Amino acid sequence: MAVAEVLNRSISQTLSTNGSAPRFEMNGKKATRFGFGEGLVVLGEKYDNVVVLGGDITGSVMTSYFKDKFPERFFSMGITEATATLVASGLALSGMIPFFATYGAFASCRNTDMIRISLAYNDANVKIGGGHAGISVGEDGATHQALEEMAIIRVMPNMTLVVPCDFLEAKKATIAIGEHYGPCYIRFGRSDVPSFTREDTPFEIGKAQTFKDGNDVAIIACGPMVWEALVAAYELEAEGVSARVINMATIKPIDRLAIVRAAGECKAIVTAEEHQVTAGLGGAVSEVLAQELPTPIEFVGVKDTFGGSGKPDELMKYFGLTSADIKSAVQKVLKRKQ
Amino acid sequence: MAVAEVLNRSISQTLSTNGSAPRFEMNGKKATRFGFGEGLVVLGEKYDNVVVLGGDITGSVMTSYFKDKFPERFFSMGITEATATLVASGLALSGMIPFFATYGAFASCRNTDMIRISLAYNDANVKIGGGHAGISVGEDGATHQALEEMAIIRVMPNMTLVVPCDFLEAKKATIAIGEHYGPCYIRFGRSDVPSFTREDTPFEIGKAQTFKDGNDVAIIACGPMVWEALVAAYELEAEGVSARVINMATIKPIDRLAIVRAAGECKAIVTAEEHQVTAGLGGAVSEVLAQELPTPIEFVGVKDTFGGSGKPDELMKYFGLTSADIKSAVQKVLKRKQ
Amino acid sequence: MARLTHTIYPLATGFHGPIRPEPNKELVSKYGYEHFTAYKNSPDNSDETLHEIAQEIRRDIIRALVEAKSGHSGGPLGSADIFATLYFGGVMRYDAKNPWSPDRDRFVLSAGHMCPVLYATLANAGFFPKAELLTLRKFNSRLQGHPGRDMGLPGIESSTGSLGQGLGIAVGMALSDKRVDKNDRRVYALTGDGEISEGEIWEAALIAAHWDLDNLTVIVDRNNCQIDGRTEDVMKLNPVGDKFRAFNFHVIECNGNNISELRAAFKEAQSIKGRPTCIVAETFMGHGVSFMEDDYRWHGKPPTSEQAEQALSELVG
Amino acid sequence: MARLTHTIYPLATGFHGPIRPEPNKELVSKYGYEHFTAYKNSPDNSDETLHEIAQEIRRDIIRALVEAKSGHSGGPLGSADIFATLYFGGVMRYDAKNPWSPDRDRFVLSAGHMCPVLYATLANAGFFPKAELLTLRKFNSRLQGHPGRDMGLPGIESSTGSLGQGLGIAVGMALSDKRVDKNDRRVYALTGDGEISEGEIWEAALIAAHWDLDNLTVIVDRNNCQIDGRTEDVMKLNPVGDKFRAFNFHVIECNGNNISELRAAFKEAQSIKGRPTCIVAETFMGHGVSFMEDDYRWHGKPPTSEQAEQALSELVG
Ligand SMILES: Cc1ncc(C[n+]2csc(CCOP(=O)(O)OP(=O)(O)O)c2C)c(N)n1
Ligand SMILES: Cc1ncc(C[n+]2csc(CCOP(=O)(O)OP(=O)(O)O)c2C)c(N)n1
Ligand SMILES: [Mg+2]
Ligand SMILES: [Mg+2]
Repeated sequence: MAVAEVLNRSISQTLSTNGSAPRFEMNGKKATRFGFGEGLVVLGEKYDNVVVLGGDITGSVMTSYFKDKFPERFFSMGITEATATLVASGLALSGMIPFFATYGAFASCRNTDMIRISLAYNDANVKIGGGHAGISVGEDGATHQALEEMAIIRVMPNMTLVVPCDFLEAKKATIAIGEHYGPCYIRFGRSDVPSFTREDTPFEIGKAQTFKDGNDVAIIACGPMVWEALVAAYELEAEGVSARVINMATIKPIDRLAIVRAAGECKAIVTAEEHQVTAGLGGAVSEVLAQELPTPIEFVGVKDTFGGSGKPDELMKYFGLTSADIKSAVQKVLKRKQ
Repeated sequence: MAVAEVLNRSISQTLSTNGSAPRFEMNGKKATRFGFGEGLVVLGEKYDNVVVLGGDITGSVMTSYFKDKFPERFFSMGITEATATLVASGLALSGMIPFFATYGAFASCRNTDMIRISLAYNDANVKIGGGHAGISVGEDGATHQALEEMAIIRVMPNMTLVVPCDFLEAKKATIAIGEHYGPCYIRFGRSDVPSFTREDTPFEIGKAQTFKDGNDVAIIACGPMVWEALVAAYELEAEGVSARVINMATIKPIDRLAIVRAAGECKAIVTAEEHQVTAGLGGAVSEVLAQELPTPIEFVGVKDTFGGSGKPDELMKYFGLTSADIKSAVQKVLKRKQ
Repeated sequence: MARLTHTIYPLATGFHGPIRPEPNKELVSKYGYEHFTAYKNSPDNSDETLHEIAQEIRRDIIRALVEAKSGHSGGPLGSADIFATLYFGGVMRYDAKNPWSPDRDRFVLSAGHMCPVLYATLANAGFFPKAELLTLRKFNSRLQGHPGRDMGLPGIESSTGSLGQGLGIAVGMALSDKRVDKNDRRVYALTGDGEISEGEIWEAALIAAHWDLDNLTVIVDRNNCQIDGRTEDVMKLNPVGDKFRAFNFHVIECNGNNISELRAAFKEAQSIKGRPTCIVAETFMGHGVSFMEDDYRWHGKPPTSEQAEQALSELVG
Repeated sequence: MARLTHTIYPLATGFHGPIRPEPNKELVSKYGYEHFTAYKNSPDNSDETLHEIAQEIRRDIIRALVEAKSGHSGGPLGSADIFATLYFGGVMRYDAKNPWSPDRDRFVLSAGHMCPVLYATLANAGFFPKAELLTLRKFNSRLQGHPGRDMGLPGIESSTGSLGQGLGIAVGMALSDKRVDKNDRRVYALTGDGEISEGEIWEAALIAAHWDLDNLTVIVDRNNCQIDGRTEDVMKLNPVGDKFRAFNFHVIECNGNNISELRAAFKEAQSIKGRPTCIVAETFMGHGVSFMEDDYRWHGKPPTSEQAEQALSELVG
């Protein structure tokens, strides 16, 4: 494969331009859904053909910002996720750029056939926002904790899937998918999570970003797990382990080169996602490396079970989604390294 | 991991009891859907709480057999895949063993949220039959060619997913899931495909079967691609390559041990599925090996595109799903083998 | 021919085993929960008795929610009269001490978010200790934020929470009872009104009518409110009764905050042959608590502790 | 403020590029397809002319299907009069030579399996050469077994084939026209009758009425047939008109095999303000071919060559 050849040429070079970049610091906490909401307003201001469909939870997924600002381009669909997706397709086929957002469990599962045929096969320029990602939803419990979307969206041809890591990246990603042609899905969360990326941190659809350099192990993460990965990596550094942290903000199309480089240079990988470990980010990374450069991987994620009610922190701990879990996974993968 | 330890102990032993078993021979052709239809009748004869729901295509997915034989236990649901799935859940929660079958594209996508919550989270004893698997559907085209179900079902906790390789195995698998507690999905096809398993070929949920021994490469396949794998393997044998063929009839829970053993003993893997190469069988195998024993894998499957109209053979060839494609993949992976 | 059976109740494979959260002991005794004796379910209970039970259900909802610090107030309070009538007016047949008894009538809460009212009802009927209400929404509680069958809570027939799914499940249960087992059990399902914009409601309605499921009673909690506003602003639903009539249901429109109208409606539903019944129960969201009444902003909020005290002081007798 | 635009027509990224199958030359000349001049779309076309066009559409359906050796006969034949009226009676505005013109009216075939009638109609209107009809369902044809927008066939507004989806798409188009662009374009969608058991039809109906989409006309092909049998046996749909009325549509019931009734119905639909219209068009499956008429077994079968000859001999004038 072409990628492997690229690798052969670059394998022992240090790629990182971020190597000497300043550490990311936590700069307060804010849920990624607010970035989505603000990104929509920016798009609304820029383009008059951006329209938003409401699914009776506009205040939860922050489409309320757009609704308040551009009421004439906001359309309530009631509680009809499947058909709201179809209406979005019809709007897109009329030259509009429609966003439809609801909880991720319903944004990817209630309308899967519609995503498959009326968005993906139709190549309709629709943007789906899936909120309440993962168990950090908290008290609402299993039904509302979306843990399966990455697999469902990733398997559909033509789809683009982005999972921003913090508030600011969510805003950038929302704007980016709005300006990108084709059906896209953006995943964001309910609870406040650390803000740490900066205005100048690059975001590009399809491009992974190395947030911390390192050569003993690469932690490939997405969503708020990127922060957990950074915390783990900084702690590991103090313990003498040099861990690279890669923000895989686009799950589809996945940045094969970044993965292969990481594997070639670090020879051990940990993936971290607030999602089932089945068929999600860990799956995507495994597929690339199985084809390009077989490498030991440990998966941090929810291990094929449903979530449940509780405080977000309690749940993240119980389900093994903290920086401590990432550190254990690193220790484990380092033992497997050859 | 425990599996890796088991492997360490067994790695250089030849496991195969099938080593000296007779070759599988083609014994006519018959679509797997007929096995599903016949299996339902066997279940209906054995258990009076097996019931079947129709989705207005009973003659295509062969629930018509059951309908003719047990009209009082057959219930037409019209064209309501989402709610038929819910009705099945209600029947299961009443002690029935309901089967609901329709085309796989709709059996897994039109009702994804229902599968997630009312079957999987509910742990309801419902059996979903997904017909018209893959592009071998032929002329009906992309909308009707289910290529995404394995990813969608595999990511759901509690689900069992079986993909039988021929008519007889489809019959056995149907009976097996009927007698197994829990939500299950069985995938079967429209077009005639080679019959080659025998009455005494074992089928067990969760257990892979080695259909041909070999130690240079292992071809892990499911559905009618198992026959293509056998053809490829027999041809390769003549060319001096010893290829193992594993029938991975259960995709979830996947037989980790069989995969790790194959990787340990053959050191090169090819997966073959009539499904997207994303997040399906290839994905499942990659996930296991990334965690247990990183090994080069080549994927045979549909490469992230939709299908289209045409004759089944034309399509299988165009999309790269023949024994010849498996052979090329084997050649490729052998070159990558260390 | 044999029946292949599996133990399906109680499931109790809950998300991480049997270590349940402890209810707050002080509150348990403050509310007198340790001395509580379950109410009887009887057609002889007077309207006044049922009203009193409804008010107790409402108080329990408030207590559970203020402890949980999250959850849904409006729908549960508004529908308490429906639950009091169903579970204590001799409408549903059940045995709280034998909750999975094979001849029980069944209730499915299609509007899963309204579970506080169901939990409070079940506790008042003696399905489980009232103190457990105070564990609502806590880590590993059997009282999940939306009903989870995996927790094995007596009286919870199915997991729900994704709107529009429970009715289809109830249809499956009614189909099983009427067409396979041919018994005389009845199935009740409650949906929100916003919820009926989900297409699965109409698929389920078609199927129920197609199979003449006269053992099924659907109650639509017509409170004219949903999350984003008044239903007619968010998604116009009127005329609700005509819709179900056109889907071949027997339709009864009644005041869902009036016990005697509800009693008559359930009685009528039981007498209808050959078609399912839909009771369009007109309620007020938040009924019984002045500052919540008919205000959609109370759909999904718990009261603060001051608001809870105020609410409890209003919810007397 | 700017508009962010992308070229969305024609897509033509079809499943493997531009090498299209060749129509059978002999048949092309046998059917006179090379000398065909497109019919005009005009309100001045008489009922007789429209009937003749409908018959020609039917003949083209038979020819395409017998060549394809698979595909759907019944629904397409039964609805040919609807298509003739829509496309040639001056009802829809379009320019076959400029098929993606931004002021065209749009048609969405929600019942995607009925595409042979749409393909035949488009060919008769001059959207593409008639000879191409003979490539139906062949490898890489623009005439897919179910419409695929990726093939870029002029006149195909959306991929369809999964029942119940097209109407929602049409609603989105009508919403765009009426509420965002505020133009006077109209949108037409045709559904099968079996298809309306899908809940998305009722969600779409709610949304269309909520947003007063009087620029939307839904035609239900009420042929009482679906794959497994008569609709009322497979899933009872009656009363269809009442259902749409209860969902706040203006409803017109008419004989869908009668050109003048159809004309009147479309005219009435165009005059209705403030609500969408549903035309319940009562048709016979397979209409025009004696041995197919009103027989659900012809839903998804092509004729054999003998049957095709018989059919063509019946489909005159
Ligand atoms: C499929 C699905 N979509 C969205 C939601 C989020 N949601 C929960 S309750 C609700 C509003 C329901 O309105 P209604 O049925 O009238 O209940 P009420 O507000 O009166 O309690 C919504 C949109 C959900 N739980 N399930
Ligand atoms: C979602 C979905 N479910 C099932 C099918 C299979 N299917 C194709 S046509 C059809 C029957 C449709 O009946 P009707 O709408 O009355 O069309 P007619 O038979 O009259 O042409 C079915 C079930 C489908 N295409 N899409
Ligand atoms: Mg309401
Ligand atoms: Mg029909």
